[in-house]
Amino acid sequence: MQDESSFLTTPLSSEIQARVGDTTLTELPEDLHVPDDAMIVLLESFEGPLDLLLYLIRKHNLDILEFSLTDIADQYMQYIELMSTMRLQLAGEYLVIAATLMLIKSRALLPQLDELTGDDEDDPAAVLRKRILEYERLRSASERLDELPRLERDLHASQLPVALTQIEEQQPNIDLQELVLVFADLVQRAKLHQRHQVTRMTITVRARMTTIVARLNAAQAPTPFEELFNVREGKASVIASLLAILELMRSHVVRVVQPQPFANIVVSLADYEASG
Amino acid sequence: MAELQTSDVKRIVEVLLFGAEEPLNLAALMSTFEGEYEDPSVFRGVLIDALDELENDFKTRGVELVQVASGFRVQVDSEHSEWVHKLWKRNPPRYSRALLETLTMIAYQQPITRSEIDEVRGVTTTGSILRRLLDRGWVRELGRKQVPGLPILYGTTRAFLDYFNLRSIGDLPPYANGDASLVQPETLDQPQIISSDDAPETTSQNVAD
Amino acid sequence: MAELQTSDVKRIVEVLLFGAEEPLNLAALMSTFEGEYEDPSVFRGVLIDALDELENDFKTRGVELVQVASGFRVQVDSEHSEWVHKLWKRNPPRYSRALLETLTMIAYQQPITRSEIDEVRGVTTTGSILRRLLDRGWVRELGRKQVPGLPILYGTTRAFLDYFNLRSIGDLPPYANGDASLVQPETLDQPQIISSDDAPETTSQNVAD
Repeated sequence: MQDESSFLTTPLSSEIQARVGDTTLTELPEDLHVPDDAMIVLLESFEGPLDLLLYLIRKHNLDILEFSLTDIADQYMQYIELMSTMRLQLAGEYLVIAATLMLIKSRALLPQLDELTGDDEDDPAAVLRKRILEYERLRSASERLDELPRLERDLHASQLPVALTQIEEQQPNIDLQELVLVFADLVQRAKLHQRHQVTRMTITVRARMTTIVARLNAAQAPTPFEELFNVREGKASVIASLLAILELMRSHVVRVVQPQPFANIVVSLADYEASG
Repeated sequence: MAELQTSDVKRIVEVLLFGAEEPLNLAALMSTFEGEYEDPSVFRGVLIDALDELENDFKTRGVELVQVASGFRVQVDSEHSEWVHKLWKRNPPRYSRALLETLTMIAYQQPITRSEIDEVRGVTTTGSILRRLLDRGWVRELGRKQVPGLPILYGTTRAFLDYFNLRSIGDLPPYANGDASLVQPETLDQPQIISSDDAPETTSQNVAD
Repeated sequence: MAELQTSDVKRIVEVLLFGAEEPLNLAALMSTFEGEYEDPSVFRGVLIDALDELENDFKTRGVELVQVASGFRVQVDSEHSEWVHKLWKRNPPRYSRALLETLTMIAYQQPITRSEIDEVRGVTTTGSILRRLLDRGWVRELGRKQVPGLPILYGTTRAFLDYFNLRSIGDLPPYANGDASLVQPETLDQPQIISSDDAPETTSQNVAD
């Protein structure tokens, strides 16, 4: 097993600061040293937390049944930190596994408790190990499925047209209503495809940010949160407004305050708040 | 690379004709064999001889080699077509969801190109679906779109209207009422109307029994 | 109508195999010839002989007669497939690991619910993939599991088996064994497969053998 300190050697970028437990990393662990672009591709290529764990285990040629979960836990946490540093969207499932790993680690510090329970069902380490094993099996099975010869890729079924003669009533029947339903469904799908594009063209978040700032500027007072939305403009508009407010909050242009529990939420310009 | 024997070429051309989804022209054949011959004009002759021989061979096999606008293709000859029709009549194939989607796209959006259909369906519309609709006589080529590549424009036929008892395309029912844009995709998921395999076959046949 | 000669039957079967869109089973062939024979069991033998002979004939022609879940089909043999690839140049559809993992879960563990798939995959993104598999016609809903919430149970279809050149679910490569180490899953035992009711028969024999 690799010593944790050996991870902390190669600098990658001075901007990267990740915290692992109480340690602040200003350098990337050695075994994570890959070019930025490649890193993003790598991180995005994981199918989920189990896949990531499996990757770490395989990378070190560890035996799934024998490897030290606490050692893997540290590396896993480094990846999680990296993902958030690089603002990759982090699915909740990653955090659940992270919490489990932390639990396992903390239990390892209290070995006597571990012995007391003794039951595999209750041992998060045993449960996690089992899940990784099961996922590994699924992965290799799906790789074998992928290797099977299949139509379109490896096989070419022969299907010849027939000479044009009178083709009559020998075909399957379709109900007109069916066509209508199918088309309605397609239109819906097309709309879903295009939604981002439409949103960007008509109601951009940026434009909405401008409107909201102008509005708050004019009001010169905290404005009720709801008043910044126009429900009649439809869902896209509401979402755009919400995104705009969140973006403004993030860049500290506005402040969103709920004075007391259950009170109305109010939004104000940050500098208004500061100056007056 | 070892030069191919003339008999190999003939067999490969046969396979290509059977495996191709669209008619093949000499240029397509030449480029498929690229690197396998020295002298293009000699090889062109080899190809033409192969096609000639195949045309003869096919005569005894219920298929025929025909030359259409875009090239050569093998099809079931007219004498045997009735058997294929009988097969369809007695074993009506279920239309796949993919075929229905393609047909509705053409009906409502004609004239439309294959890539425009693909764009909405989010998948590649295989040539075989379009050919099937063309074979069935419900869809026809209307012309070519005046954009780079001059893609074929498809539309529906009189036979399509007749089948659905419509006088004109304008009689097609509106496909959606009101604005459904806020509806979540989940609620719109159709039950699989016709998915190729839903109905379990009543007779499961195999050679052994 | 005059009784068909055995040689006629063979030629017609060949044409039907080439002209059919989907694999043909014996029942479909029998019904296509309905009215052309007196004794069904005798004619069935004639058909099987014809298929046998065709299988042999094809061997010299770059194609092969194979039996998949829903019947017999003719496809380009592996030796000649590369030529068709060269001709097409088109990229075949690629399937993501997420989709293949989901499909694998369903194929080997059917009937299975979405949350059971999520549990093993460790993610909750299976929903959109399932829609794609249903759309593709590879997966279908089998019913509902009798547990709280009545989740939908999924299974694979004949179209799935046909696409992957399989006759039955039992032809899938073995899934890894429960308690063995991961190092060599290939050496492990057969999976426990729960066949769905549409799963084709597990015992089916090739014409040839």
